[in-house]
Amino acid sequence: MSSGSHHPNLETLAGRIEAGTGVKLAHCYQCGKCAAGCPVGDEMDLPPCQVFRLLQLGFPDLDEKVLRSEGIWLCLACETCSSRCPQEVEIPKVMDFIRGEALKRGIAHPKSKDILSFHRAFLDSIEYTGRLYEVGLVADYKLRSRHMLKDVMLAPKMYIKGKLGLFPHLIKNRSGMKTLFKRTMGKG
Amino acid sequence: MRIGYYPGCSLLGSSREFDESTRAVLTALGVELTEVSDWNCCGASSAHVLNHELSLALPARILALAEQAGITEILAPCAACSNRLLSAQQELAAHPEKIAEIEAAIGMPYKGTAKIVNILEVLGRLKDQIAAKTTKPFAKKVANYYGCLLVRPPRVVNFDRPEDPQSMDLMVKAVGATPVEWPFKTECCGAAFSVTRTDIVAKLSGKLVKDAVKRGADVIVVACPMCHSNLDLRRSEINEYLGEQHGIPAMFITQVIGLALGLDPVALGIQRHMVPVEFKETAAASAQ
Amino acid sequence: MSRIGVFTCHCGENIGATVDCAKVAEMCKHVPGVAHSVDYKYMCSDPGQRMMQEAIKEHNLDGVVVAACSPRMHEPTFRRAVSNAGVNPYMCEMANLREHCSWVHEKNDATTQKAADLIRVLVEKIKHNTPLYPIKVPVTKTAMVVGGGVAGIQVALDIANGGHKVILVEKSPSIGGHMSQLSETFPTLDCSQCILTPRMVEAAQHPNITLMTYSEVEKVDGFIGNFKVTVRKKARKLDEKLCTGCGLCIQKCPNKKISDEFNEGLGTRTAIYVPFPQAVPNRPVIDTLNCTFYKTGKCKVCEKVCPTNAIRFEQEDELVTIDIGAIVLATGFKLMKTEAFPEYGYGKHKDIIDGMQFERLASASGPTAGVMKRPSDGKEPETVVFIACSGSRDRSKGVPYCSKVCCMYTAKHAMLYKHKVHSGKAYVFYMDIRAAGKDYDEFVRRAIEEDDVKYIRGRVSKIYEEDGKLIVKGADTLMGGEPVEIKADMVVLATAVQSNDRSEELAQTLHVSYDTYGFFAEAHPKLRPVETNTGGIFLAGACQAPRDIPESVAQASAAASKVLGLFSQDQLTREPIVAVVNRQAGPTYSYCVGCFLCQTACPYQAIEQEQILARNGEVIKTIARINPGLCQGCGTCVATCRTKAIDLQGFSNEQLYAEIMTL
Amino acid sequence: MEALKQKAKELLQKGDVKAVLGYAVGTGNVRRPHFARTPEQVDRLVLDEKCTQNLATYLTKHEVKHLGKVAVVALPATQRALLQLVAERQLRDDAICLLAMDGTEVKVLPSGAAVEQHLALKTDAMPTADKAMIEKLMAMTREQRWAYWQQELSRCVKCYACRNSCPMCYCEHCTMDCNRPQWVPVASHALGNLEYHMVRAMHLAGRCVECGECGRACPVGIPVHLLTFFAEESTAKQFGQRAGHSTKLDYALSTFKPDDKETFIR
Amino acid sequence: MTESFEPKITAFVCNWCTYAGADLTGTSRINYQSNVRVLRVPCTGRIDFMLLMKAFQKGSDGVIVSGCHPNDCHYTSGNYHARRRWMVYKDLMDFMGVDTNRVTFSWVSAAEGARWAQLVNEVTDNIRNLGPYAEYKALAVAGIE
Repeated sequence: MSSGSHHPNLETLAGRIEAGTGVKLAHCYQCGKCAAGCPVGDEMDLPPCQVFRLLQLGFPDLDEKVLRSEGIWLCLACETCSSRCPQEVEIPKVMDFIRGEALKRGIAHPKSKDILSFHRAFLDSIEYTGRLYEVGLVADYKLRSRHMLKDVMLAPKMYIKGKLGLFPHLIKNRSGMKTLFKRTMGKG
Repeated sequence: MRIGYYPGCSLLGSSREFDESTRAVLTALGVELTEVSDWNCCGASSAHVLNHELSLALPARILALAEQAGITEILAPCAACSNRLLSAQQELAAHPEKIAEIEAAIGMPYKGTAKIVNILEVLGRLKDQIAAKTTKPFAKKVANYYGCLLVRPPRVVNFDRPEDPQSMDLMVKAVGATPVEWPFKTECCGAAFSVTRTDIVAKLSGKLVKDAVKRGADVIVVACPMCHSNLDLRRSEINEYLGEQHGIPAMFITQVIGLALGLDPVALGIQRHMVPVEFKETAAASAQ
Repeated sequence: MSRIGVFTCHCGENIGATVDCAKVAEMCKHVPGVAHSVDYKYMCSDPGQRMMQEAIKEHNLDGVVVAACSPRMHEPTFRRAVSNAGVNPYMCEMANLREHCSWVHEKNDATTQKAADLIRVLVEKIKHNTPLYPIKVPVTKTAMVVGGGVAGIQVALDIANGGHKVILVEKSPSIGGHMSQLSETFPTLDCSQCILTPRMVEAAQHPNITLMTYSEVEKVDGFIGNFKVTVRKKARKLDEKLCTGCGLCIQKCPNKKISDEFNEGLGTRTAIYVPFPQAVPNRPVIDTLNCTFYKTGKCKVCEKVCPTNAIRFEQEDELVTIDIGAIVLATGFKLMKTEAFPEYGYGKHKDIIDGMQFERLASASGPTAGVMKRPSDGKEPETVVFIACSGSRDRSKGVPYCSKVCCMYTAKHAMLYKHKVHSGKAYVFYMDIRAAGKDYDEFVRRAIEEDDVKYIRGRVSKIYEEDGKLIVKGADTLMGGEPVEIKADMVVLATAVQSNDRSEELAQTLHVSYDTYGFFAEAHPKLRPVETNTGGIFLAGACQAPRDIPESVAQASAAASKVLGLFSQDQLTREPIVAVVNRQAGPTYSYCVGCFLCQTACPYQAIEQEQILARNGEVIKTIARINPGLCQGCGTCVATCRTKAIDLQGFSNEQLYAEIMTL
Repeated sequence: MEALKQKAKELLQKGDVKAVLGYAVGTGNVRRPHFARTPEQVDRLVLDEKCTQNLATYLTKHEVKHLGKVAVVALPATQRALLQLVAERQLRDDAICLLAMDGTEVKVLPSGAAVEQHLALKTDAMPTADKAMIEKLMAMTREQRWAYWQQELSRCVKCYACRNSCPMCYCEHCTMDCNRPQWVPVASHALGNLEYHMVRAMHLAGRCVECGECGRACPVGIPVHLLTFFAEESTAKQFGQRAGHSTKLDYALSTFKPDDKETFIR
Repeated sequence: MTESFEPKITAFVCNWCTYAGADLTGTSRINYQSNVRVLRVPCTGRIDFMLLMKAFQKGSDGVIVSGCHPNDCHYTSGNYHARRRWMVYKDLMDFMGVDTNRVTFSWVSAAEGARWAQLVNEVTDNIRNLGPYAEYKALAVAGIE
C-alpha cells in the first residue's frame, strides 16, 4: 500500500540535480565541513555549503544566484569535501551539474570564460586527434581566451626539455572518435 | 609479471619523464608492459565539467580496447587517468542500463572487467624486490605528495587511506629515504588550473612547497603528472607568489626508485625538470 | 453431545438496531448442540451476566457463545462470569456482532444472517474446546543486574530496598562505571565521585546485594521468573577474603608503566592494581597480560610483601550458576576513539583527546590532579578547541544518530577549562545545541555569556600540527561558510557514544533484540521503554541508547519497579494459550519426528529438546518440547509442523478446522 | 566398478561398516537396491546409468538403522539427501559413510563435512526435460495448467508410492494419516488428490533434494516430482537457501529476513 | 446466476493487528459489504496453508489473509515466517492452476480501520466480477459425494 519510492520533481533545479547526479540536496545539513576544507574556499564568492543552502530552498531567484556565481567555476573537483562530508554528499558531482545548467541558461559568470575556453579547447583537441595535443591546446586556449602573452616564456624552455611535441599524436580510429563525440555531445 | 599499460596524454608530452622512468623501472624489475593499442585521451579534468556522457564514453573506449586485447589489469600511471577510468567503470557497473548507449558511442562491446591499478599499487607489489635491488640508496629526506586523485574519492579509488596515506612513504623507505611527517600529503595543488588560473596554482602549490621545505625535506616526490607540472613547471610563479626562492626539486616516485636501482638518470628523464634535481649535502645523505 | 448456550446481546441499539437479535436467537436454537439461546438488551450488565449464570445452571450448559461486542473488549468479562458459574472460562467464546457486523453493515437480512453465521462458527469451535487452566510459573525472587555503573547501582539499590536479593555483576574490577571517571556533572557542576561513591558503598554494604565484580555473564537458560544464569568470575589472582586492601602489593609492584584504563591512557598503573582509590570493592587484581611473573616466571614481589598471604598466582576463572527471577541489563556504552578520525590525524596527535580523557584531565583525582596540562608536553593549554558531534550525526562514520550528551558535556568542558585557566581561550565548534532538559539550556548560555566560550557553528574539516600548535581548520556557517582557522594547544573531540563492546554477543546470549548499532531494543519505544521483548529481562541506562545521568537513573528506577512488580507475586499466572507437542503411548511416543524445523520459527526460543528414555536410560527418541514459560502462543511452529505434532491450545487444528467446516 | 567393489570390501573387512547399500541387477535387468553384508555379496554390486534410485530413503528405516553403520553408494542426489537428513537430525553425522564416484575414481566420504566438500565442486542442475516441462507449464494459461494437473492427478490412486520412495518423507506420522481433524480426505478423488499433492509439495519446499524418485516411483506415470521441484526452486530463487547443501539446518520456511521481497501482499 | 451471485469470502486475520483494525472499522462506523466471514487466529504465523484449501473446499469464492505489517508483529516475527510461507504457497498454487486472484494477502494494522473496509470492499467486488469459483466447487462436490 505504502510506496517508499521517491521520484525527484523535474520541475525544480533540485529535482533535476537529484535525477542527474543521484545527490539529494536535502542530505546536506549545513555543517560547513566542505567550506572548511575546500582549498579554494576563501576564493569562492559562494562556498560549497552556501551553494547547497541556496539550492535547498528551491526559490528560482536563489537558484539563479548560484548559477551566476563565480565560485562554482573554481571547484577543482579535488574531492576533499566529499571524502570528509559526514552525510556522504558528492558535492563535485553537483558542481559539474550546475555548471552545465549555468551554461545552458547562458548565465555563467563572465570569469568562467577562461576556464571554459580551456575545457573546450581540451575537448576539441581530443575530438580531432584522439589524444590531447598540449601545444595545440595552449595555442587554441590562447586564441579563445585572448591571453596571447600568457606562458610565452615557458614554451621554449619546455621545448628544450623535450616536453613539447611539435606535432599532435593522432590515433588511427579518428572517425570512431568523431562518432563518440557525436553520440555523447550531440555535435559532429 | 605482465600488465596492460595506459600512459595517457601527459606522459607523451609535458610529463615524458614519468613515462620514461615508469618503463625503465618496470623493465628493470621484469615487468612486461602491453600498451593499449590506439588508446585515446581519458578526458580527464575537462570532459566531466562539460558533458557527463562524454566523461563515461572516453574511458569506456580505453577499457573496451584493453578488453579486446585480452588485458585483465591496466596500469595507468597518471593519477587523473586512473581516477577517471575507475569512476567510469564504477558508474557503468552501478548503472548497467547506461552500457548500451556507451557501446553505441564507442562502437565496440564494453564489459568493464579489466582491473585498473595505479603506479603505487604496482610498485607496492614489487617492494621487496626493489629493496633487494637497491644499489644506490636514495638517502634523502622526502616529502611524499600524493595529491587528490590517488586517494579520493575513497569510495571510488579505494586505495590506501584517504588522509595521511602511507604507501609512498613505505616505498621510499624501502630505497633508503626518510619520509618527513607533514600534513599536506593530500592537499590540492591546483590541478587543472595550471593554465587558466595560475594564480590559484601558485597559492596552493606554494603552500605545499613552503611547508615541505620548512619540515626539512630535500625533495618532493609525486605520483601524478598534474601535481608534478604544478610543482615543477610552475615553480617560477610559485616563487614569485611566495616572494622566496625555493629550489627543492619535485620528482616522480619512479625516478626516485630508478636512481636507487642504479639506472641511468638520463633514461629516467631527470634532465627534463625545470627545477634541476640537485641536492645539498644533507645530514641524511652524508650518513650514507 | 454438547450443551451450548447462545446469548445474543442487543448492546442497546448498537446491535439491535441493525441485526434482528430475536431472530438470531431463534435461528441459533436449531443449531445442533445448542441447548439454550436467548437475546437480551445488555449482556455485559450485571443482570445480563446474572441471567447467563442462571441459565448455565438451569440448562446444565457446558459451553457458552456470547454474541455481543469484540472479544478484545469483553472476553475477560464473560469468561470470568462463566467461570463463576462453574464452567471453565475457556469454554466461552465471543461472536463479534457489533464491530464486525452491526456497526459496519446495512440493516437487512444478509446482516442478520451474517450474525447467525458468526455464532454458528463459534458453536462448532466450542464443541472442540477443552477446558484450559492458567499456567502457574514459580518466581525466583532474586534479580541479577548486569553492569555496575550508575544505572546498575540504582537498579540494584531500588530492588534491594524493596526487600529482594540482587546480584550485581560488573565486568571490571570495581563498580562505578563511566560516572566514576567524570570530574564534575552538568548542569550543577557537582563533583561526580562525591555523589556516586556513597552509592557505591551503599550497594556494597546492602544486606540484599551481592557484588560480583570482575565477572561476566556467560550463559542464560530458562525464562521469566526462572532463569539460570552462569557467571564467569574472572580470576583476580588473590583470595578476596584474606585481602584487606592495604595496598602494599601495589606500592611494591615493580611494573609501574602500564597504561591506565581508568585514566583513559593519560596515566600509568601497576600490574597488580585497583582501578582507582575509591574502588568498590577495594581489592586489587593482577593484570596477567602485563605482570612480570606471568611473562617471565619470575618476580612474585606482591606475594612476598602481602601481610595476609592473599596472592594466588594459580587461581583460575570460576563458573557459577545462579537461579534468577529477573535480569536488568545496564551495560552502558563506549566512546568512539580518536583513532576513528582520519581528518584529525587518526589519533596520532597526543593533544587531540576525547571527552572522557578531558574528564580525567579536569578531575581532581586524575593524572594531573585537576590541573590543566596538555598530554604531549604538560604545558598549560592557552587555546582549546572543543568539537561537538565528533563522529555523531555522521553517517560516513557509521553513526547517523545524535549522541545526546555531548552538547551538554562540551559546554561543561569549556566551562571547566575556563574556570581553571582564566586567561585561556575556549572555542566550541558545534552544529546544533541540543540542551533540552531541566536547567540545561541555561547552563549552555552561562558558558557562552559568563565564561566567554566562543561558539562557532560549523564542523572542522582538518587538524594538523605546525610549530607545536594544532591548526584547526573549520568554517563558520553563520558567516556564510567563512573559513576559520584556529591555532590551538589542545583539541577535545566530543566523540560519539556507541554501544559497548560485545553488546551484540550479550544480546544473543540473552535472546534480547538489538538495533543496527548494537543498542538493546526496548519492547515498545513509547509504552514499554524499559522492557525487552523477552519476558523478565529489562533495560536501564545507555545500553539502550545514549543517555545522560538523570535519564539513566530514572530509567533504572523504572526497571527496578518492573522487577519489584514481578516479584510481588509468588507465582506468575499466564494464559494457557500456548503450543504443546503431542504425546502418545509407545512405540510412537509422539507424532513429532524430531526434525526441529520448528525451532528457528519460534520467536521466543521456546522449543527445547526432550529425550524419551527407555527404562535402562537409553534414548529412544528425541522430540520437541514447548517451554510453556517462554511460549507466547503465536502458533508459528504449529503451521510449520508437517506431522501436526504441535498444536496451539485455544486455537487448535480441530477448532479451526471445525470453524471452517461450518462456513 | 572394480574400484568400487574393492573399497566396499575394504570397508566391510575392516569392520568400518556393517553393510554396503548399493545396486544389483534384479529381474528383467532392472537395478534394485542391494545390501551387501559380506565381501561375497559385494560382488553382486553394479553401478551404471540404469542406477537411479535414491538409496538415502532406506537409511531412515528402523530395520536399516538396526543393522549398524551402512555405507551407501551415493549418487549426487543421494548425497544431498544424506546432508539434509543429517541437518534434520534423522541421521547422525558419524553414521554416514558414502561411496561416491568422482569421475572414474571412487571416493569414501566418511562425514557430512566430506560430503559438503565433495558436493561443493558439483553443480546440480535439474534434468533438462523436467526444466523444460516446468517452463512449458508456466507458459500456459492458468486454466490450462489447472486442466493439465486435473488430468494428470485424476489417475492418482493414492498408493503413496511417491511418499514412500522419497528420502525426505520419513515422517512416521504423515499429515495424510491425520484424522483429528481429517485434513485431507482419504479417498482418491479429485479434491483429495489435489490436496495430497499440494501438501506434499509444500512440505518439500526448501527440503526437496531433487532426485525425482517420486516421479519414477509413480505407477501411473504422474510427473509428481515436478511439483516438489517447482516448490524447491521457488524457495531457492526467493530466499537463496537450498536443501541438501549442508549438515547445518538452514530451512527457508522457518527462517526469514526482514526485507524478504515479494510483490503481492497489499 | 451472475446477477444474483453474492460471493462467499473467508478472512483469516491475526488478533493483534487486522482483527483490531476491523474492530476500529466498526468503532468508526465505516460501512462495508457483509460477504466476509472473519476467522480470528493469534498471528499470521499460525495460518497453516491448509486452512486456505479448506476454505475453498467449503465453497469460499475468495480468501483474505491479513496480519500485522512487517516489523509490527505482536510476536516480533510471526508475520515474517508467514510471508515466506505465502511467497512459496502462492507460487505453488499458481503452478497447479489454482486461481490466485482469489487469494488476497495484505497487511492491515490496528490503526487502519478504513483500510480494512476498503480491502473487504475491493476483494468483494473483485470476486463478484470473477464469479463463483466453479472449478474448485466442482472438485469439492466430486470429493464429498
